[in-house]
Amino acid sequence: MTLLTTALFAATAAFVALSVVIVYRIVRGPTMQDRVIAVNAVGTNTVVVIALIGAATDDPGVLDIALVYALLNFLMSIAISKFTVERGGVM
Amino acid sequence: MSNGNDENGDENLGERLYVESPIIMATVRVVAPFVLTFGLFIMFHGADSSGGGFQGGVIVSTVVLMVAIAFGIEPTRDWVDPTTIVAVMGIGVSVFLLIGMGSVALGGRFLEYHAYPVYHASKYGIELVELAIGVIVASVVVGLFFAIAAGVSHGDDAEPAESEGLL
Amino acid sequence: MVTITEGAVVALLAGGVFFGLVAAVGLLRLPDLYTRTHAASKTDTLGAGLTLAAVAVVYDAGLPTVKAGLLLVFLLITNPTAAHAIARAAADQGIEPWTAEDGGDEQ
Amino acid sequence: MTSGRLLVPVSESVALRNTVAYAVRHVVESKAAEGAVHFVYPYSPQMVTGMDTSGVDELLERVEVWADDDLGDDAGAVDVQTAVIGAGEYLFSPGDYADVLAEYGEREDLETVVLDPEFSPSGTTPLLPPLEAELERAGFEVLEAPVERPTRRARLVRGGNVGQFLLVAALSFGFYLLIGGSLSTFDLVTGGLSGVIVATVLWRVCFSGPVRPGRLLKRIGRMSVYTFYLVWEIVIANLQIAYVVLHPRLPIDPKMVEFDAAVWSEIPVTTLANSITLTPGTLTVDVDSQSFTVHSLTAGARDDLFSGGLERAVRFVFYGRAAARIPSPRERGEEGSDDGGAES
Repeated sequence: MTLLTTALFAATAAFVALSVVIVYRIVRGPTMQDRVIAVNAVGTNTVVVIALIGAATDDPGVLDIALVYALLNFLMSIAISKFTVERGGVM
Repeated sequence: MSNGNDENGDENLGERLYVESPIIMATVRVVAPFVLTFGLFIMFHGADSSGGGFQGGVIVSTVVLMVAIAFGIEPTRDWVDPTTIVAVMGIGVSVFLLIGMGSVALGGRFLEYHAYPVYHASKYGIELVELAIGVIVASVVVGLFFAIAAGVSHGDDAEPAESEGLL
Repeated sequence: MVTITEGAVVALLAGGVFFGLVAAVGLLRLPDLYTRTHAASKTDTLGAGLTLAAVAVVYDAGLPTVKAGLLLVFLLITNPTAAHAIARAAADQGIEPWTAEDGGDEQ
Repeated sequence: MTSGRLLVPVSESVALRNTVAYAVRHVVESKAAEGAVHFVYPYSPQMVTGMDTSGVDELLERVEVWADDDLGDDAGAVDVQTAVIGAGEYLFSPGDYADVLAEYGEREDLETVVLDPEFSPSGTTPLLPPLEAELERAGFEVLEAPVERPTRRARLVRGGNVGQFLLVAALSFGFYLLIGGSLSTFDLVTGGLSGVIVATVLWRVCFSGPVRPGRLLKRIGRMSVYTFYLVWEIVIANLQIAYVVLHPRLPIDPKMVEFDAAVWSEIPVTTLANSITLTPGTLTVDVDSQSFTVHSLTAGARDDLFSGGLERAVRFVFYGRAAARIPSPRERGEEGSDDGGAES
């Protein structure tokens, strides 16, 4: 393993660990918005992790998947926010 | 409280009006064409890369969902018009069937591209079929979205009990 | 010997992980939804940004570099919008922001 | 028949804000001589809600503030009261809840109950349908607060011209070739095709008005300058946040502020709002035409916001150099329009 791949995998592991830490906020809440913001943060981390894995394994096609994931992450956040507000808090 | 909505309090007595966020709308306006192009790109490159009709179709339908979330479902329904969705779905299915049955007519099996007397028949065949699948997937997802949204929202004279059942 | 590329990548990755860490700590430590949104929207965006920049450098100015750049731009546009959407929903539902006077450690 | 005297059982719920608004509106619209809303919290010490009495008092206080908010000018006409009921009794089944509610309702002469659709004082148990039945049997008229809200929407599709169509098609085509990374015949053909499709679908959605190419180019040029400025600001902002978050004592002083920004129309406002969100300790919570509601993390962040560097930069991008010289929010006297929160 070269220095580059080691660094990339180390960063991947770090981001995965951070996501696991953030899961505490998803479980704990207390409000639904707290959970959404935490899920959004985990989503952003996931995008980064996908991109990092792609770089470490030298597979550029993975970047497309990261892009789609980023898109879905955004869609999730605005969808939950909108529908909770418009329906007075009920999903 | 700091939602700027209460300013219209005179006309609607404490009823809190919901206004779509201009920030989300503008972001969607900017992002939508690029996402749609990306979706089409994935659809067209089904044969030779990680993409495919199914994935591309889902991304394309995401554009409509995004617009619906930012601008509200009703205006979006007016914009895309359910009959268009059904028509597009029909076109997708017929293209798929035409290619499939065409090879049968030329003496091959269903979707056997080599039956076509065209150079690179298999490549273009797969391409077209992926495209048809993408179109079908996109229109089905959008159609389902509108169908579900219609079931959940309370119409003027809908029975409350009925909508609860659908929730 | 460490090349310039390798040095840049490692530095960018270190920065990215650092800000990712700040985001995670902020999400856990800060007292209410709005302050947590600060941590998530800004710090996570920069953390992701630096890391994606590292990825772009790794690919060495090819097509994937462009894609990593696009991903970065997309995150820069959408993340603040998502944060705004969530904060707006919270404000609309009447969740009051925490102020220094509330003090203590509710959480 | 609509009664002007309502009983509203409350508990911690996501739909509470909406229910309060509905109940208040209901009373105001009934035009009853002695309109009254009683918000009651059925509290039982055995309940597993993880809430002590102080939490309950705080909830009721919040509800009262909301109700006053919604009443506005009608505050004198309606009697808003809050109470904790059932303390000391063991509340378990929907019947128990209905009993204490009925007892309170009879004592206070209330005929109608408004139920929060998410009302669930005992945690996760689905309580609503049986509670509704029990209350109706006890002789109350039961209303459930609706979850849909009236909505005002912006226009999705706007007028367009050929320039717009071509611009969207060109953008799409360029983007297609960029992500494809090749100029083969196949890519050129499919790219052109997607350009046409994208433009057909979205040409009247993407732009807020007719396109003037010259102005657009100028804006793009200035935008790239702005991006560097923004990235620099973002880095500084994040270092500040990192300091605050990692500091052992967490030196934050969060506060909501409102100010009117001197930018107009959708895209500039959004650019400013998202830039505010990305930079020093500030987060755009809501925008109503020009009025921004911003949550700020520290006093220093508020200072930066009111000194208007970002706002000036956004004006520079969209309206050119002359507009950048409009005074900052502080000079316009916008500062000090704090909204709620603590006194500084």
